[in-house]
Amino acid sequence: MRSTTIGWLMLAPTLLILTVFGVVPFVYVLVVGFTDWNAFAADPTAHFAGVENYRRLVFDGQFLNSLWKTLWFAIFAVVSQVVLGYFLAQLLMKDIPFKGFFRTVHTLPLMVAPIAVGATWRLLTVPGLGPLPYYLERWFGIEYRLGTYADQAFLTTIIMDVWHWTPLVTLTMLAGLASMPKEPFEQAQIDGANKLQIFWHITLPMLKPTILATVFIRMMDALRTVDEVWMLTGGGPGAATRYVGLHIWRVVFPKTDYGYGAAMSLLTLYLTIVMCWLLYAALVARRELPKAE
Amino acid sequence: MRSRLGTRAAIATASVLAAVSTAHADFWSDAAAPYKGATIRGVSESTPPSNYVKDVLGPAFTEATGINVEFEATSWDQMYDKAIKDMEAKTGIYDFVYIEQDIIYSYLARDFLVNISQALKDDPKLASPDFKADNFTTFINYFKNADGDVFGVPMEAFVKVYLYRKDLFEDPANKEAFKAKYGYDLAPAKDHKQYRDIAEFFTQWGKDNDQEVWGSTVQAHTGHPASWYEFFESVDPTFGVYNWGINPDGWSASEANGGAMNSAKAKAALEYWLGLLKFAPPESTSSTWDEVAASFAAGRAAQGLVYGENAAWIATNADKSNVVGKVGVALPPLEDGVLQEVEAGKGYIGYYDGGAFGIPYSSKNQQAALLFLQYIGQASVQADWAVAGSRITHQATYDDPKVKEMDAKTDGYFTLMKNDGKLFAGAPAYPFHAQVREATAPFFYEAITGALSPSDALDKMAEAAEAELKNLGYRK
Amino acid sequence: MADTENGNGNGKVRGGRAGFLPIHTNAFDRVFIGTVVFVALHLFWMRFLEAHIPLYIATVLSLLIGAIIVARG
Amino acid sequence: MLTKKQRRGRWMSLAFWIAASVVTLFPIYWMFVVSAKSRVELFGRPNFIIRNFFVENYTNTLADPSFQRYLINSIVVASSNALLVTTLALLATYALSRYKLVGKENIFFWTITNRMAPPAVFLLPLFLLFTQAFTIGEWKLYDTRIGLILLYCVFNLPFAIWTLRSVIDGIPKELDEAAMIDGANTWQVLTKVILPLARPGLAVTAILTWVFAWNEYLFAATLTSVHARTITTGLAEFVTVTGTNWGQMAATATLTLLPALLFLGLVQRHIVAGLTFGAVKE
Repeated sequence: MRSTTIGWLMLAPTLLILTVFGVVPFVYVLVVGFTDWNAFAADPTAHFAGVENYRRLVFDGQFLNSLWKTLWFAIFAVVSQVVLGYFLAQLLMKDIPFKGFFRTVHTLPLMVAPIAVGATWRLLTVPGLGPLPYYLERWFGIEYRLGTYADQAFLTTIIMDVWHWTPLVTLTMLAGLASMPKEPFEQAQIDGANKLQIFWHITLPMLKPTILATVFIRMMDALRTVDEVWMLTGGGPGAATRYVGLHIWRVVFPKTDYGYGAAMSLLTLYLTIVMCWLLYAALVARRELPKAE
Repeated sequence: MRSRLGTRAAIATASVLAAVSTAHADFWSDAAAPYKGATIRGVSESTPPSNYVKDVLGPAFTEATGINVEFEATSWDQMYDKAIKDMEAKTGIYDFVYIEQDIIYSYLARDFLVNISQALKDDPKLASPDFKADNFTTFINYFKNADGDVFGVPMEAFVKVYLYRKDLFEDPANKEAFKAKYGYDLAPAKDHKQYRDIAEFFTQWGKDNDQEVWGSTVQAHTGHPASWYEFFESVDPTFGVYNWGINPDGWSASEANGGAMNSAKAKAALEYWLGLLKFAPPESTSSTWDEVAASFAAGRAAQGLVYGENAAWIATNADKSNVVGKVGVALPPLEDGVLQEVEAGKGYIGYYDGGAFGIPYSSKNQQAALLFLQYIGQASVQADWAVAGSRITHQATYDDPKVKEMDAKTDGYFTLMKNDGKLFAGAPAYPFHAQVREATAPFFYEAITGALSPSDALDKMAEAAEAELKNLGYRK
Repeated sequence: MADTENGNGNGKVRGGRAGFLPIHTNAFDRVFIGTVVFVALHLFWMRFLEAHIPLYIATVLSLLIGAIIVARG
Repeated sequence: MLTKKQRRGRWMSLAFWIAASVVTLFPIYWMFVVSAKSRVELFGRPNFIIRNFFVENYTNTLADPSFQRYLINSIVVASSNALLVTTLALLATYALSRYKLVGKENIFFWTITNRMAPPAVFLLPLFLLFTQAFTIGEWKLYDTRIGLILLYCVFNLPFAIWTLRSVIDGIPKELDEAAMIDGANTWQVLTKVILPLARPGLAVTAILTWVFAWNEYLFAATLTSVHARTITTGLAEFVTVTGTNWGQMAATATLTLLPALLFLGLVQRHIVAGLTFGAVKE
């Protein structure tokens, strides 16, 4: 029989690395989160401050606002990516000329480093240099100023994220679609179901695990986005794109507010884990269901 | 950016320097003998002066002493993060760090830096005969403590000046049209009303002539501290509000508590500055110091406040600038009475910017680093460095023929710095520099986007500044 | 797998059990849920109730809830 | 034989894909255009045509010795990390899939939570660990490639385990049980049975892991100084300095993209094959 010792041994290196580089810093942050440590306070040493940081946090409008912004950003971005990715994957299932070429082109953005993505989009959107503001104004009369209009900046970060990450979604969707058995579809067609019915009753349920897994992994990454947005808008205008990762960075580094920043990131981590856990519970439930029946 | 002036000139200059150092071979090689083979590591912002150190002075020093120099030139944010973390945690990674003038008080408050004067006194063998604090411009005073001991060797210094487009200002048609419209002669603005008029005039001129020209640059990025700095360091003082309007007596910011951050003068200043956005190129709300310089170099603005490190390349480098030979340099426009106040020693009219290299206490190669800092502080290396990076830290550098030649090409930027440098000042001596900036900046950005009125924004900023100061334990 | 007694058949199965929580849980899950509730209750308490009722009541309350979840969830 | 309707459908899809490719390529093309122009040429109205290629942006970057070092570091770090992560994740997922381990669902979820943390705040503890805790005499983990390789495991391992899980679960247990009955030991089962079957899944995991490691910026910027700097940190150095040098920055970004492109070209086939395989048993 399989010995569990070998199983644990195989897991050991993974657990070790994650403990040393994941748990140890986490514990450190946990401790710092209960102190008032700021490197440039009148008294720069750390003192135990109880839950004072958290007490401040739940009333901190800027932080709560940035949490909301991040959440909306992640939801809009991930939903668009999933819809678009599904649509593109369906198209890639069809027999079209140069399919491999198009697929390669479509995968390109995935290869660009987030920081370069931010830089590239900045080159596109800076008035006086980029073509977007120039032609939007010229052809549509839209005054496109990322530094001035909050909505435009917010929307642009979403479009940028969609541009960057839709390829990953397309690839997973493609995998999901390709692995589906053909029989249910053939049967449904014989039964005279229309396209919408087939999508709703057959494709969607069968694709659900793929969709949930994709949403899970994309959501996790979207919530911790920093590099792209930092390069594109720096969080502006005002606080319009100051997503929580960026906000925490500003509090911890330029402001050297270590204690408060630690509390802030723990709270963010808490919310992310709870959200992902709910998603995960749904996913696992889904996986076990067929066996239960 | 990495100075490409650098690398090509580097070889030539390095040999010159090698010749220079052989003259002093006795001192450098003798003093460095015990540290031969050691490696010192430093961090700085990647600017032309820094890159000159990296590409030219570092290798020359290695040749003279046998001490290796590893120089990390990185972005401004990264440079701060890493230097502060290193010194805070006493890790001893860096043997010398870049100290921007505005952070020195924070570092001194935390005892991060080695007292260079004291160290040289304690170990006279290390003291180069060429290195004298008196050789430097008054800028070195920012890096001294109350007793006059030096904690940093200045490596760059600039003043933020008023640049204008000579060609546009001197065009007879423009002069005539301007006079007809505003009733006085077109000339570099002396006060804010004139500045605004000129901005309005050239914005209209750009529209009428279908040219991409606007009246004034505004460094108004809505997510980067650059905009906050432009207002508090360059605009607020010209209205007579100094040191951000914070009153060190009780650390108050609001007028009600004795500060001036939200005083009537400050509100007028913010209103004026935001009013310029109408006459600014569209990229202004995404502009930091870099983009402001780029806009001016592109010829997209008739006038503007531009950091001095950019003045020279804008005026002289045709690879990078469209306005070579068309740039005029002047003092920033002022409200009535400010100049008198400043001359009486009460304030300043703009930002004297720059930085120095200092040695963290945590450094494990302090002696080698001391030698290096003295090496770059020698009089003989200053002129070439000044030409490569348009920075001047030595009094004598102004008289060097190479610098004089550059001065003529830049419409007297160096002369202005020499004569009127005293009217400018660095950041106030606050140890909580970044903290107050970060606490108040969100409201400031909202003022630029128009979400808050100038008056409300300043009220909120004063409140936020006081809350932060209280939180930090300065304000009781 | 015979976990149909929990009507919706919704949950992790291996080594789990059905308590009052809508999903099957093992001890680890219940401690996790207990911690999540503990933190959430404190945060909401600080935001809305602390002005009137001291925070340690929240601590007592969430420990109680946590104990119930771990024991019966 | 295609019907008229099908043929029209094909043309429609073709037209759509051409349009979609233009949209996808446009930002990258613009980056390339910027990289091919001198600073003065960039001023004024946006122009998509490259008249005379301003090679200096590229030669300046390429001739820079630190750039070459960054490039080598990036290649070493990304490749080693991909190899390490894929190997460890294969072992871990195999263990999670085949052994009765107490609380393995919880372990699985816990590994994933490691990817959720906002990176900014972990920089400080990691900096301290790298400079003060993980040292042997004078040697520090700080500014070493091995430090980055190990650290990137924290967010790449969860991803790899997540992707590989369905791959391993998808391989029928009967296969390795049969091999065991034939007398194979665990190592042989892994290398002779699992590895060949999981190859496409492993390939896709390795590729994406490589890309994540190649592209990482924040940790690389903080935890390295001179010796182990990676290419993305080199990119950032072009951003905040006097008169942003867009041309050279774009040239560096383009150069950064090239190795990734090469990689993509080589393994393109496996990407879809791998993910397809992974989803078979869902």
